[in-house]
Amino acid sequence: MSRTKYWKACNDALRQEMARDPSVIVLGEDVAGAPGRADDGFVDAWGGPFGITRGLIQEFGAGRVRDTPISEAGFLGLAAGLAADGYRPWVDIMFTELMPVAWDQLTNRIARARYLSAGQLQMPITVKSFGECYSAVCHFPGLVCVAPSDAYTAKGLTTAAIRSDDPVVIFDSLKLLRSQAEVPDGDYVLEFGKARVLRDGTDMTLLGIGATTALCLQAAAELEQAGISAEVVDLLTLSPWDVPTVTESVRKTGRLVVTDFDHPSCGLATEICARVTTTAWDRLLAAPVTVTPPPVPAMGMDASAAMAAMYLPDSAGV
Amino acid sequence: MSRTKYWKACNDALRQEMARDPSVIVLGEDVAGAPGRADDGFVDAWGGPFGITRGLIQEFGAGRVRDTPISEAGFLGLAAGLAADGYRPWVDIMFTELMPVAWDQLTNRIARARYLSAGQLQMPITVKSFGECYSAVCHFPGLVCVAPSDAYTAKGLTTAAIRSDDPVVIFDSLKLLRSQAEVPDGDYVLEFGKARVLRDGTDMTLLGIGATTALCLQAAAELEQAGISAEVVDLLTLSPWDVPTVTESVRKTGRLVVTDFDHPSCGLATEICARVTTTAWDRLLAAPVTVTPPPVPAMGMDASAAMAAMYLPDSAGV
Amino acid sequence: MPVDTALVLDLFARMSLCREFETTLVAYASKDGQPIGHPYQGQEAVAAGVCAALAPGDRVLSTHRAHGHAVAIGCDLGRLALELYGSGEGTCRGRAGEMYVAQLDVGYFGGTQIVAGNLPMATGLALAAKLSGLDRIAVAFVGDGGVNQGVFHEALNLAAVWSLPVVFVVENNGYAQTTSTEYATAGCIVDRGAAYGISSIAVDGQSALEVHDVVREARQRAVRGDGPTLVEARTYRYEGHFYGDQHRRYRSQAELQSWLDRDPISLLRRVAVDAGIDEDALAAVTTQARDTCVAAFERARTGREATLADLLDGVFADPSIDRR
Amino acid sequence: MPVDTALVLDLFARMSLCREFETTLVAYASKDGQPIGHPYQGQEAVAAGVCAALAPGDRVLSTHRAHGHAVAIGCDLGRLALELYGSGEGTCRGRAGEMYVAQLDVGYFGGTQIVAGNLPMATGLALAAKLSGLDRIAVAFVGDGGVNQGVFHEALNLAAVWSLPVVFVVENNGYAQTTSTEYATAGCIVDRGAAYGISSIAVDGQSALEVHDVVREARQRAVRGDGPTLVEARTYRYEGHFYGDQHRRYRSQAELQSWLDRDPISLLRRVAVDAGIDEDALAAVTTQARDTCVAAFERARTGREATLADLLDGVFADPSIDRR
Ligand SMILES: Cc1ncc(C[n+]2csc(CCOP(=O)(O)OP(=O)(O)O)c2C)c(N)n1
Ligand SMILES: Cc1ncc(C[n+]2csc(CCOP(=O)(O)OP(=O)(O)O)c2C)c(N)n1
Ligand SMILES: [Mg+2]
Ligand SMILES: [Mg+2]
Repeated sequence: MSRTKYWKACNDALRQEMARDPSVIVLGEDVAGAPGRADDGFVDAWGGPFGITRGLIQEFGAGRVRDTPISEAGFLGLAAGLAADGYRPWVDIMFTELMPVAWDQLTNRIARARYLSAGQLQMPITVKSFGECYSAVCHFPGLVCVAPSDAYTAKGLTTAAIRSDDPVVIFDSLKLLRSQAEVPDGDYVLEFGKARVLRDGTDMTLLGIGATTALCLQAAAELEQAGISAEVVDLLTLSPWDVPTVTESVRKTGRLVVTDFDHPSCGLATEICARVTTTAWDRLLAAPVTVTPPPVPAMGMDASAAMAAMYLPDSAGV
Repeated sequence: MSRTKYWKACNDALRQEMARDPSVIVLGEDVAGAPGRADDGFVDAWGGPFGITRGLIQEFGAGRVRDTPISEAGFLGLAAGLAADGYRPWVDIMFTELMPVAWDQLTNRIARARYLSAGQLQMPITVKSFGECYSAVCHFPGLVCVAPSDAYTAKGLTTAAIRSDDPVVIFDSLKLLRSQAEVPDGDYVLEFGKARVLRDGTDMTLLGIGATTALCLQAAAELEQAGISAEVVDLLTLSPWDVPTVTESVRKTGRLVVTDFDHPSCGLATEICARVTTTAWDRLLAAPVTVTPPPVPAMGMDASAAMAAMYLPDSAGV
Repeated sequence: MPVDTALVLDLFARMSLCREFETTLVAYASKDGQPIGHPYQGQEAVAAGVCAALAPGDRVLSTHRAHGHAVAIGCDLGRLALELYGSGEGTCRGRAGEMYVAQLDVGYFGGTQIVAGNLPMATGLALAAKLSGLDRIAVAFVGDGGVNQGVFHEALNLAAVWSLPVVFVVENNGYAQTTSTEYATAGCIVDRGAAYGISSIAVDGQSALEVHDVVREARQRAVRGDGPTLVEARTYRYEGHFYGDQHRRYRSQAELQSWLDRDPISLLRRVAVDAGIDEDALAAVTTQARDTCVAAFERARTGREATLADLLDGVFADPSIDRR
Repeated sequence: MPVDTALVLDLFARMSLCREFETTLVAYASKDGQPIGHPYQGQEAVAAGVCAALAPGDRVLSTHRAHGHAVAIGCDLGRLALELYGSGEGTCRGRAGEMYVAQLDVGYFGGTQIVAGNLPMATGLALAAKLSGLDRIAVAFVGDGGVNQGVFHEALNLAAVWSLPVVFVVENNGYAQTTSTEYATAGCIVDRGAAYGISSIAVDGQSALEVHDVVREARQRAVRGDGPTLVEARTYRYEGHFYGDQHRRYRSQAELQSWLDRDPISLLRRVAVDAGIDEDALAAVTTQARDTCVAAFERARTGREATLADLLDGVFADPSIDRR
């Protein structure tokens, strides 16, 4: 166990898995940096966006840590070919707002390959991206979607994703990048499809998704002052998500608030509210509520700080 | 008023709008067919997928009815440029399962242009596609999404889309192609954001989306036999959808069933159920229910008939 | 150089099988109300020439116009026919249809409904071969219309910068649906490959031997580590984009006839006879092909329908999350 | 040919404004905790040369590395600075930031966070000009990394087959983030244009005059109806991909120095002096540029913050569905 930053936990997971399994290949723009310039004395200039892949090229070489041209559709499809032939590519798509350029490869090619080929085509791919645009990806069956909420879950879910025989999309939040948690030094996996209850409560359930989990915990602490006992559930796997655990919590508390940083319409928050309404109907004391940004097509990637502050629901909103 | 087929109603709307407004431009693969071969005696070989654009090139010429290379991202982005400079492009993306190749232009470029430019960039684009993959598009603010349910609404919504200063995505169902309805000969528009109540009832609300509206009507007739009075609401605008009308219906009936041909997770069906649960909470007699295909990445475009029959919810399911 | 008669017979057999498969498919499926898919008649020399040039272990990816490729590479025709009929006994349990059916044990990784959508995957199969140090290549087919998709460009650039063992075979049949290559495709297709420094060559797509020779050479270059090749095979589809398409509304009878006059099977028959192969031997090949195809579709008629399990199973490999 | 001194002064003024805007931005924004965006120093001759070659009404589209282009074309600097500060008084009410800010009344249609994402839109602006019969062109900038995106290819093909009045300006600054052009971009960029039959030419991106002349010629060709041009301007960014990027980890001091030695502003100053332009006149231009930029950022500091209305208004044009 060590106190570890989020980005480092991801980095550790990758390093351990690459050491453990030679079929793990890292792909993405600037995942090392200064590609092809080792002879000029340059290597690992960036270590990937925000250092997620730092040091890997030194340890595993340029054959397994591959900087790519800016061709997301191309290299995501390339990863599908690697996966179909026994490799386990881990692919960096820098930000979720860039994912649309590779949308066809992700939703038509990768999500469908196993199913349509009746299990012949294996797709053990991990796609990793910073950002909150997860709902539209969760819409497509065939992709496992996860959002770690701290360094501990980041390492466990990254490891699980790499070992999984299914395509897994990891949504990392930049807001968590420098957050710290106690993380086991060795390798471990978190099971997909399992939410965790982070705090017991009796009056309401606060459901967190990735970075909103911290907001939920904060809100629960504030609510306690006001004499309200809130249970906090951390979703972790966004698709297919853990209906039983969330249902059980809401059946106990009778109330559900889902906090979600993605666009509100056809989002994960309404997905969860709608399902839980059916599974916890006879115990619901109030209609489940969503806390999301307003329905505006603002930029997540580069919004000015002032805009962002208003744009994102804060814990007071909960 | 004439009894008109669905495809012909779309065709009429386009013809009338092209005659009325010279800034309307038609773009897409094979929207005429045999492009550039008029001198060889070939013109309008296809008239677009399923005849939607039949005859337009003869009337308006190859300058305004433009066959494109197979470059959906390219020509959808081209349409954004036309729109920004005063034209009103109507763009055919044959099937919704092809839309992902143009996803970035649609969700990042077109949906955001007006908002991010603070109203400087106009985006009067109509995108038209056959298929049921609408939910992921509805997720993105800035796009108006509509699904006609018959020939009458097809003409009215197509006309409204072309005249709108907003980008509108029309989801046409192939299942309706040869369906007929009474359609006014002249032009008319249906207002966006307005659902219609097709049948009054007191015991439950059946909500239809595009082609599922016919299933709802059929189910309502069957339910009547069983002594159940079902109200049928036809959504028409999928985003932003008509919360007041649906709410009013559900507040009256106390029960909601949403029928949706798209994938179930983060879909329009759960979106509607979740919102209406909050707006009709004190009148709900049962948890709102969704009727959708199972969460499998089957092909919509070319699934074999046998598979399709099982895949799609039928009216018995309602 | 003397003609390699074994090769000629191999090519002739593959082409005959493609032709007979399609004519049988049309006959059966139209009676049985099953989908026919995308016609391949006229283009058989491309599929046969390419597939005959490959070695076991090589990987082939197709397009929407897929059944010709599936047949030429040696897919099990009975299971293929069952698949096209949507039967749960099909190669892919009736889920895949023409455009996604795959049979990995013969190296057939399937097609796609997205034109050019499989080209990136081909670069990945090629990189896998390279990383594993295997003398194996990937081949991806694409049409003249597909070369205008963005991923065509991305895949070619990736193949070039990493010198991948992949061959891109552009079947230029002159049309993308109704749209002619001249109208939609600027410049010359081989120049597009050359712009990335990729060896690019145009061949007569009606000559199975020529296609074969070029692809065999490309294969050798690829396994030597000398990188990708783009082959533009100039060919023609006799039928419409689909059966029922009124293709005479966008192309002339004279144009069609000029291609019928260079039918790839007839051309190869002449080569075979000139090389001393017995006409009867060729006729026997055709007959055997026909019998095999008829048997396949007779079998398809008796296939069991897809069940609920055929529809729902195996979305995920992980049983703990499958069927959620 | 004698040097056109008015043109030289115009170019010098645009370049100075770009340079001063950025140094002022860096000074103010780092104090004020505001974002700096993408450095443009070293590349000014490209923006200035292109913009000086355009006529009123022409449309310009940018990339992520946008503020240099915005300044060179003549955007209102006060409102631009406010925009970068996220103020509701900014050009786009603080919504757009560097990458999406647009000012249509000067022909600036803005950048994009998606490399190469604006190239298709440029073809549409060009088609609009053509359909309207206007002597107007569209110009789209893209980087050497952006040329590996699929839409680059789709846009070039569209521009070529429809002979559109558009100029694609590839700013080849040698790197896409840390990744060198040689590593990521197969072949030669001008060959990519040529493959579609597009007039394609490489120019010294440090010479504003050379860039100007090539673009002016391209503009003439475009309005004559002779179609698109691709210009590859070879240039360099002095700073990292962003301020704070440790760019010496992927490029050598010698390489950087060789480009600093050919600073585009210094080069043009020499041309100007040789042409008899007074040094003091040039110094005055620089001073005025600096004063303008300082005033802009002083103004930005006093801008009102974005309000809730700045955040929520105008998603749709149609008031009946807006703010739903
Ligand atoms: C991205 C995409 N756009 C459109 C289509 C619809 N479509 C199916 S086949 C086809 C024509 C393809 O032409 P080509 O690539 O020349 O192949 P061919 O049909 O001639 O074999 C089109 C446009 C598609 N499948 N994928
Ligand atoms: C499609 C896409 N992928 C990745 C990124 C992240 N990104 C931002 S700038 C950049 C490098 C762009 O390089 P280049 O096109 O050469 O332009 P330059 O930055 O050198 O001006 C990358 C990869 C992006 N913005 N868009
Ligand atoms: Mg073709
Ligand atoms: Mg660059």
